[in-house]
Amino acid sequence: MAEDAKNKSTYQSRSELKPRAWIADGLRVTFKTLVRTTVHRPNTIQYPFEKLVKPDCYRGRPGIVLEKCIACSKCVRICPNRCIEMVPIESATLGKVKRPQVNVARCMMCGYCAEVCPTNAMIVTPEFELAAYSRSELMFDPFKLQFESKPGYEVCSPMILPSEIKAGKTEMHNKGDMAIKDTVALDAKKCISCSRCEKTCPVGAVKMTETGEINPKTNKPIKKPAFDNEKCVSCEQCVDVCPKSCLSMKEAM
Amino acid sequence: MMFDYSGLYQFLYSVSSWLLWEVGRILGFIGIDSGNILYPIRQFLVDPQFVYFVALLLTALIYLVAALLFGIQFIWMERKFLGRFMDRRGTSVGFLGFFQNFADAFKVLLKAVITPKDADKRVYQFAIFAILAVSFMLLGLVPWDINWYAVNVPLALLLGLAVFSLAPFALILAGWSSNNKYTLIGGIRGAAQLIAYEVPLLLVVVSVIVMTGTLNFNEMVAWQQGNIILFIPLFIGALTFFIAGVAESERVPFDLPEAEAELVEGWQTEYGSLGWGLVMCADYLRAFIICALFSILFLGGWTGPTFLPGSVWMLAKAALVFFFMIWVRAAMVRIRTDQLLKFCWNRLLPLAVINLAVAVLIKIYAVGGW
Amino acid sequence: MTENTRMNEEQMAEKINAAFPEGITSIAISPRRIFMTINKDILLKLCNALKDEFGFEHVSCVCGVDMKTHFQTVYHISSYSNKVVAEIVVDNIPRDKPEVDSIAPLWGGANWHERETYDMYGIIFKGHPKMERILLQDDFGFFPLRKDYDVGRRVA
Amino acid sequence: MTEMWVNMGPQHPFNHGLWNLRVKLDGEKVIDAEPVVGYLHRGWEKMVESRDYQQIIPMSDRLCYCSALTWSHVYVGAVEKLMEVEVPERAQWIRVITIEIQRLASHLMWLAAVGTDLGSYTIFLYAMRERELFLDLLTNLTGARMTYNYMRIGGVRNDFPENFERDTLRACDLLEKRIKGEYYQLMDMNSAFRLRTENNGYLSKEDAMNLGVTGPNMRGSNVDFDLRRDDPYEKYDEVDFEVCVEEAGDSFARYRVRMREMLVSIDIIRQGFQKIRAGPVRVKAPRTAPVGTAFYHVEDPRGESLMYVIGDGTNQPYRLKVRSPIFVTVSAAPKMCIGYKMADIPAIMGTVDMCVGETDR
Repeated sequence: MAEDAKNKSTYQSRSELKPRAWIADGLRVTFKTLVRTTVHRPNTIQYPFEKLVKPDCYRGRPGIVLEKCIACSKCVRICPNRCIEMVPIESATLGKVKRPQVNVARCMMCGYCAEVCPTNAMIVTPEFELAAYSRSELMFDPFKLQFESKPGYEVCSPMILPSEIKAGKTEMHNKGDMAIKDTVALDAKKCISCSRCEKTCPVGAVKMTETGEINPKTNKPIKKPAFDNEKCVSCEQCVDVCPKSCLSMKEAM
Repeated sequence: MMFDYSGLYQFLYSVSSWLLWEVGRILGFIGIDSGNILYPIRQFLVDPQFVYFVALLLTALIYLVAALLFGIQFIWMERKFLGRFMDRRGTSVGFLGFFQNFADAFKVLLKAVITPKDADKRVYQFAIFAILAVSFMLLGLVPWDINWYAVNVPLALLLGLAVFSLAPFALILAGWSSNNKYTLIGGIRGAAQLIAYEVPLLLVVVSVIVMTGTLNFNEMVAWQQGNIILFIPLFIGALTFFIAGVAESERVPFDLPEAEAELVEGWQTEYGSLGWGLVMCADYLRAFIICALFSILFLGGWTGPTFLPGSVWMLAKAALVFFFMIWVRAAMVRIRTDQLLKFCWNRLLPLAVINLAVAVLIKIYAVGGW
Repeated sequence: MTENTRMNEEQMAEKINAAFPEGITSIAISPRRIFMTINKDILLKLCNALKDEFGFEHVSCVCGVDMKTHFQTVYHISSYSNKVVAEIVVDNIPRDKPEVDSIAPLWGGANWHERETYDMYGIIFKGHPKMERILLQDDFGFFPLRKDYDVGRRVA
Repeated sequence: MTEMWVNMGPQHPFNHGLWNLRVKLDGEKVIDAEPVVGYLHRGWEKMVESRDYQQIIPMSDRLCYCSALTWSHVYVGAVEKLMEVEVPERAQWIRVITIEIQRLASHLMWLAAVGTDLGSYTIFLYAMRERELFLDLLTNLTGARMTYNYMRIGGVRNDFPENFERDTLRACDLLEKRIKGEYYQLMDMNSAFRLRTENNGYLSKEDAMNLGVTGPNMRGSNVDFDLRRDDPYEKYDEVDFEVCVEEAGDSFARYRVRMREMLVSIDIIRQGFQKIRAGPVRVKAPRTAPVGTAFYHVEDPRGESLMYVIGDGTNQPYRLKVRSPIFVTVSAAPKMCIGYKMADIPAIMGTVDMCVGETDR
């Protein structure tokens, strides 16, 4: 053994203790608590009438600010329990659009949807009293999911790049920052310029641009998608929809 | 007709005789006089023997109600103080949480009575009545004030403790008849503990009898009023009585029979609604009787400065002793069955004997012999 | 394991290499760690040596791996005195008859881990005192952690 | 008296969670014991194989619900070793401090459980009151009470909120005063408590090592080994602390080890706050892990917890093995329980600090 068992026991066993009115200690401790709790109020609160004060960043059920949402479905992709689905809704201001619907019964309140949302539309609300009479009541459609946002509810987990650390920098980048964004890479040979990625991009960051060559058969200019990394929110919808899978995410390292 | 308030029983006797006399007058008024066929019933009603019987019935009724009220009041006291000892709020319904127990009592009444499958039905019910009878009977003997008692028997203490020590049989019956492994173990442990702790309890009572020379509560209190409350000379005896009393009423340091950790609820596990309610109330009642006995034997019962009536003093002292029981419950940890019995025979019994010796010595030298 | 025979990982690695020339396919060391890949017939002898000569007193974990073509069992055995953890990978256990020697008689700590590996993968440990399922009910029928046991994923 | 098999479980007030200790009784004495586990098996290791690396972090919190941070730290440590991600300085210090706060909360939860097992609800409520202090700290830091989802591959989710340090040090001072004052008088000096816990549930030193019992239960049987000192990870090599070892090997020794460990944790938190410097808290981790294996073991409040991960180039782990300390300690339960009375079993199993969530995975 590292050090042989030198006598390490730091207390005398009961038989070695000299006899004393040990009950007096326990009684004194409890009596002090009795006096303290009758003079001041006890430590417990009467739950339905008094509520615990929760910090701003408290993670109850997820909430949404419908105006900010761009339906990029990044939250759908990241949710570990797959509780979020994009659901078509009809609203006066936004017209017919798809917005996330959260099945709060399955949600484990991990806060990933709010952490990943590029426009801070998905937020974390302090609401945790979610008792309902039926499971369908817990299927929060986008309107029911709405919650007025306060600064603490938006979740942002700042990061730094490994290369920057080696370079000795220490200041971190926030969520939408260009430096830490994964950009889309195009494999030009496989691309058949079907412009599906241009249609699915929620932020319109994909433009089909001529590349100068002419298509021999139809002698029209060949167009390949060009990605505007400023607008791109790296939601990977184009990567999924591409029939020839010639798009892939290049990680910023 | 003046009611004399000399004693509860006399008071009730005069009430019942007045009542039955009025009934007789009404019967006479509606024409049942000497010639009528119903006349013997009217005579029977006004007959002193029947009045005596009705008075006893009324006393028993009053004591039943008083017992249940004391039980509930002590449950409230325990829950409130235990809460404050543990840094939380105790009961919270009604003024100071006092009506929480009535609410619980009504809730217990509404529950369904479930008897376990192939349990011994008759013994299962009888066990509840056995425990209750044993506990309530003693309340009849314990007087509250100089003349506020149901029955004033010269050997009141002897009869009381004899009845009090019938409880172990009720526990075993309850444990056995519920047809459940845990309740059987709980019942046997409970019985062993109660029987074990009877011995030091009785020895201490003997030392009190030696000092006061009587077995009647009133004379005991009168002696203490004359000389000195027995708490001071027989301090060791008071301590032993308190510890044995805590064990008798199965409270925390000695509450292994219904230890939640291993035996769920011990012998009370299989009792349903009202059965469990009464058994729990009987538990607190036994604790109350121990406190009442303690205050009579050692704290001089209802003697106290006269700005309060005697019975209030009696109740206050009983509540004080019960406060100490709650206090011990808050600070202590449950000890195992064999340690509990070993503590009783090795520690408590010698203390009781020493106390007896002290009582005899004081009696011979200080008080001047028999 | 007296005080003076403390060894660090390099000396151990050389000794083990010397003792078992043929059975060990690969061995590597890093601070306080030894990584070994062995085939299954020298497992028991190696574990006996580890326990007696090199003072490995504690089996941290025994885990099964389904490599689709064959099984693997991975042992993490640590030594309190030398403060070294050995990771032993027993490779290419045939898929049709998965059997390995049990090290439960040497270290009691491995007893339940081996039962769990049997429970999840069906690898039988010869010489184990009580080779039964531990987490799942006895009549479960098949071994859930195998790659061919498809749970029917719900694709997002 | 004939021998009688008594099932102390699966739903039994004495055990914390769903496991069953079948006990063979000869009268009151326990002759044979056989633990039965598996009632809470959720198939964690199969679920994990269909999720990517970042999605597993909130799931690893739920392995043992009263020490979530330590479990997510083991997972994140294993994956960082697989991906060779280098965690910045401040993140490592934040991890050390939050793990020690989690250890305090877990030990206080254990203390509450010991209190109820031995019949004193006062200890239960006092310990729970203290634990609330630390849960509030972690709620301010991470946003959740018990399942934090705070660790990330490559660091932690966010930095300390403002005056987090002041609150933590204030909570630690209060707990230290309470342990040295109230709990010492209420439990250590309480002869009845010692009567119930001393010389029962004895585990000899050789048995502890051989049967794989680790952590405070092992150190209670005089084994001088602590992963934080002997195999340091994160910033534990720059923190000097005393490893608490007790010699007696019975329930009271395990209780003493944990109480002293709480004081040591407080000391580590104080040193952590002195040594922490400003800097980044999270490095961007790659999405996919290289082909290869990695394992990472750490000193969990209950023992040695280890995770072995096999990466196969995709963003989902090929295999993730979890070594739960209590899974092995429960296999040694018969060794501790045989020979003692039935009424002792709650005291013995209480001081072993069971957590069934990690046992059955």
